[in-house]
Amino acid sequence: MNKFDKEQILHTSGVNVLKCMRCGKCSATCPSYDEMEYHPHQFVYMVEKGDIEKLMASKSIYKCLSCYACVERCPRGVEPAKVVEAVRLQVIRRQGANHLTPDDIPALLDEDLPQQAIVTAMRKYSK
Amino acid sequence: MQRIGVFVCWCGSNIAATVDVSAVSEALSHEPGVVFSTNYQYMCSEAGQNLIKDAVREHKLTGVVICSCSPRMHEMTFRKAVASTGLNPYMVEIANIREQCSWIHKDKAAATEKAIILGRAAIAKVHLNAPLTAGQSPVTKRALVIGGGIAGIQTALDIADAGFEVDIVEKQPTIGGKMTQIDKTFPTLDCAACILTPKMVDCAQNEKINIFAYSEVEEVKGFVGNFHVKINKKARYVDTTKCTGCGECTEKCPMKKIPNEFNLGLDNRRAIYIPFAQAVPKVATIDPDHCNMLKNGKCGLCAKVCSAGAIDYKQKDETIEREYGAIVVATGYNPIKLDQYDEFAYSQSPDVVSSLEFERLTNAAGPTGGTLLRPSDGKHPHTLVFVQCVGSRCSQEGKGKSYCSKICCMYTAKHAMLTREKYPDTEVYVFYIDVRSPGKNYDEFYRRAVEDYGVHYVKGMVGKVTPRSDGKLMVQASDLLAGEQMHIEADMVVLAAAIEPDKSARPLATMLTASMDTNDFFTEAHAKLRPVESPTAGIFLSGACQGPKDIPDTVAQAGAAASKVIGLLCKDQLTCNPCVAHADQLMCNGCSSCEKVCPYGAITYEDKEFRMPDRTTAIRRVASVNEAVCQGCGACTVACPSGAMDLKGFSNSQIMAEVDAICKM
Amino acid sequence: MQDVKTFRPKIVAFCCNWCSYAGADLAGTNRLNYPADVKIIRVPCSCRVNPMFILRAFQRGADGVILCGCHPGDCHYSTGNYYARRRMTLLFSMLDYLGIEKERTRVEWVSAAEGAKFAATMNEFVETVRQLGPNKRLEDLRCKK
Amino acid sequence: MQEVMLEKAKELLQSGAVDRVLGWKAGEFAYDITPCVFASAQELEAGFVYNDFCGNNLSKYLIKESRKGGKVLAFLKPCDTYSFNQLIKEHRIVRENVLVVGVPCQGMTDGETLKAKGVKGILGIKTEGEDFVINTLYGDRTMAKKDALPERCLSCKSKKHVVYDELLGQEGDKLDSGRFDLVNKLEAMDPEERFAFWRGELSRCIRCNACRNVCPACSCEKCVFDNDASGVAQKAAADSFEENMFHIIRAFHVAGRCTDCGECSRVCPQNIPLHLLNRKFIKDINTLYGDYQAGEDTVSRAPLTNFTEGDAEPSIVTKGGKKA
Repeated sequence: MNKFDKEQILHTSGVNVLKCMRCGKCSATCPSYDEMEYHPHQFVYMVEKGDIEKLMASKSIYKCLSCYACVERCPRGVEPAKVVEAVRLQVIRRQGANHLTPDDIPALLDEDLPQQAIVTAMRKYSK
Repeated sequence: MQRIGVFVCWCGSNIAATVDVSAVSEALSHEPGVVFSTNYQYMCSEAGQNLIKDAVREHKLTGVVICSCSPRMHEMTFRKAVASTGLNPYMVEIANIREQCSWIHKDKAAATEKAIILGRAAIAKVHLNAPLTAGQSPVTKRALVIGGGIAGIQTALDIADAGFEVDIVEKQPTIGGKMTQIDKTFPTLDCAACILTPKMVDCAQNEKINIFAYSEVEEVKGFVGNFHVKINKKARYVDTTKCTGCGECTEKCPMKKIPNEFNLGLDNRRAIYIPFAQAVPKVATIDPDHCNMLKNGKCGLCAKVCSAGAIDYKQKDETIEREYGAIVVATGYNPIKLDQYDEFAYSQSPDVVSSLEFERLTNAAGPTGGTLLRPSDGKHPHTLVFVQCVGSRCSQEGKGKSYCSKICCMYTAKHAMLTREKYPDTEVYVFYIDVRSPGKNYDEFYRRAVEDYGVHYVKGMVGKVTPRSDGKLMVQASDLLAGEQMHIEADMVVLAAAIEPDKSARPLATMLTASMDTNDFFTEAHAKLRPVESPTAGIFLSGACQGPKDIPDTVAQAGAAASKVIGLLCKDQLTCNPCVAHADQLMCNGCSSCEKVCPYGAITYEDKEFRMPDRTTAIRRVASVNEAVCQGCGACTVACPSGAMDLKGFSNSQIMAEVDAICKM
Repeated sequence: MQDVKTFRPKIVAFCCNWCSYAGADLAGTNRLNYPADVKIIRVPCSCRVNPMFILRAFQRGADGVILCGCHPGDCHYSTGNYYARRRMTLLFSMLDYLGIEKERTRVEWVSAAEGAKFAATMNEFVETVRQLGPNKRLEDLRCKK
Repeated sequence: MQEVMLEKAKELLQSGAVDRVLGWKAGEFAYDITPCVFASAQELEAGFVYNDFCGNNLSKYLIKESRKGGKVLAFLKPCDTYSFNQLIKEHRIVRENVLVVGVPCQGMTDGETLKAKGVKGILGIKTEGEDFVINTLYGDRTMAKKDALPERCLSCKSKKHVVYDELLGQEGDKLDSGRFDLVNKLEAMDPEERFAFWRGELSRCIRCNACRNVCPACSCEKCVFDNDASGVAQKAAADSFEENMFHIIRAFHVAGRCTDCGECSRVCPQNIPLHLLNRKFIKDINTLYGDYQAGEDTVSRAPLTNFTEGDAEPSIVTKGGKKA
């Protein structure tokens, strides 16, 4: 069990996985169900167990359409899609080497770069 | 100045081992007002009590302080002893030198010092005690039951059986409630009508029971033993004394297309109707919203065909005023509206029905005569999907209910079982989150559905129901144990809707000043020890108005509520707690702060004329406390900025005298 | 300045009749110790306690005042302790605002079954007040010898 | 504005719509304005004023006036309307007997404040834009309003009338003028500093009862401090404890009912910032139990006669917590 990853995911998603009462309505409603190795309810359960590595290694995280049907239908307000998103983000963060650090940004700026892109970049990489 | 006697108890060695009792009685004998002070081995013994009684008489004591065990133990004992001498029992104060002194401390000097201080505090309080007399209020020996479902019926029958008059107020044209709409009952599968209708008839025939059907409670005043209630008896436009219930009018009425509430709109009724064949009272009612005669004065067919001449288009609502000693709330429940759950296509397909609608569809007296047919095309369904927990255990704001509705697991098992029994060619699926079957023979019942009847119980929820153009319902669901998503082509989907308290409960609670929880269920006086009483004296709770309940629980609670009512009505006089709040009207501002914090509605306001210092008179709004209702918590005394409100037996000055005595060392 | 070791604070404890007073009795029945500095005043409900009583105690020389009642939701009178909770929160906040040591006041919810909690609470509260020393900021010199 | 109000009052008296007029009357000096009930056009002509010295909150006077029979016209400033509503909520004013005419207010100064700034021989005052022009024996003096207004007006909560039958002039808006800034400042001090601050202020109290007598919330038929049976009666503060107690109890009794009109501080002859005690309660109530403005309406439940199951525990104060 990876405690750090679990806490990180709970933190970034803001989801309280303990609210889940295992009804499976999220997976019952999921349009990508057949595409996924792990299904929305499994994401919630596996994060609760701290079984993060398997989720991070699975293609399932890219199969989620972020349609939020699971969030809309969950009777307990657990928001599984946010958990999936948080796992996705965790994977991106692990790839640190491929990414810029905030310090790299000034050197890359040029005059034609839209302001909004600069702000977005700062937000994204200074997380 | 009071003449106070101090009695220090040794309690064998319980007190005497750690407290120097003679030092205590010696020290306290020097306190102002103390004319007698002694100590004795067991004050609560007969000899000890006689010692107190003799001293009261001999020394003409006006106040008694007993340094002994906790007042929770022997306060009543000593009060009774003192009362037997003619001294007011509320002139007794206890200093708790056992549980809160000798048993706590090991050091004798410290414990003795503390015992003396506690004794002084009690003496200081007694100085300000005043004789209190417990008020008496008479009891009107009649009960009101609000709601005529199985809860109300059972309560009324039990109360009437004990010989007291009972009125039932029911807002529908007939008593019977939800149970009349149910087909069979779990876990024994006897037919609901067969066990309910005899009770309805009993009610009608019992001379102690008076049924006000098609009526609603409009106003409640008064307090325990003395409620004054206004009941609005709605106009039926039919003289109930003449109507024979023959039903001729309901055959002839030309307004045929009115959704029939009794069958939940699955078929139609006329503008003049009798809800069902076994209705009590069995009289016709005209629906004023749809009757042509009442709306525009054209028709009058029913009056023409009525051989009894019972039709009266000029009838008006009638207000009945009655006195009651006790009120039982039995307002029951309703299934929630399902329009928030569009994922189940409830509003898109007539073949997606609620469980109560399913009851009607399988009931011999229902729209299909008891044959299970799809509402859309009247065909026999082959695949049925039952979904549990629709709206129950749902914490989404404004959508469902956070609680478990308790009855759905069992009735769903019943529906599934009965469907398989009657139509063995069907496939029946039940989607559950948990199956909750704690109850006598309940789990066995559910297991029978699985094991004997082959109902497919699937752990998981249905996510989506999509009506297809060929009339099939595509059900997409989770099978969590197998870890797969299921797709079922169903003919019918049955939703086990959460249940909620009837909408009439909230305004009624306000009228009764009875408290409710956030879900609008009535709260009981104590969750475990007083489950059928409301915290408001004289108000009792029966059935699902207090929380989701099945029929056996409802009937049990109805009987319990009745026994509490009988216990109250048996008394000729109610003795009130004399330690109640009292408003000094000269100082009262009439600001209503106290009224707002009173949990019992014991405070009312009146306009009173007062002489002002400048010899003029002025009319002021002032508070008065109903001593029969006040329970003496004292919330009002602190809410009152002017100090006009005080609590007898625990007055501001008494408590401050105790504070002073404790702090003075 | 009195020595912390010999200083014996005066503590007034207001206890509601139905829960906390019974809890205090239970502490006694179980022979659980707490300092004799604590003196209990029985009130019907925590909502009976007027802020004036608390100020009065300090005026007359109390070094700490504690109010005990049923746990929220368990009030014998259903809602009393909810009002007491708001009143005391605001009063204590005001005392703190006036620079009076906030540790001298406290509210604890003690049920009839929590004898051990009652004793532990009193031990801890007495110790806290003892560390603070005598009440100087809210005293009435006329009431002291 | 004074002329418009005078005309309105005369017209309503004339038509018989009202029997009396509650307004302000000039005193011996231009700045010592007092509340006054006028019964005729003559009396109005002779004494009625409305100028930048008319700070008195008139609502409290309506407790008595509205019960006298007949109808009384009351001119109320935005501030006063909050007190009016609160008194209606507490059933103290007979609403049918009052015709409320809302009048605008751009902040009211007073003689004390001006004299403290060195203005002498005051004869009159008028507003010119953001300034007061003060007519004195020694000629006109112009002073910026922000320098001449008391704290209660500088941190005005609202220029909107929450109740009126008729409105003269333009309706204003609710303001966010940082009225809790001083409370925040005090809260940020350490307890010793706070204790020293309040001792410095409250030890000046002479128990003249002016704060109590002017306060619209302090309108008890009989005050606990005057009631020998209450156990806290006192005529004069003999000890530092009694100085503290009077103000703590007074603030507690008006907690949740105080509309923050600031009259207590205006009338205090010792210039004790009493409204900072009331504002502390208002601020605590807002943070702990949700925003609540006493007098904003006539039906809502006051915070101290209300609760939620999840209210903060008192330990939030005594053991630290978010306000540590």
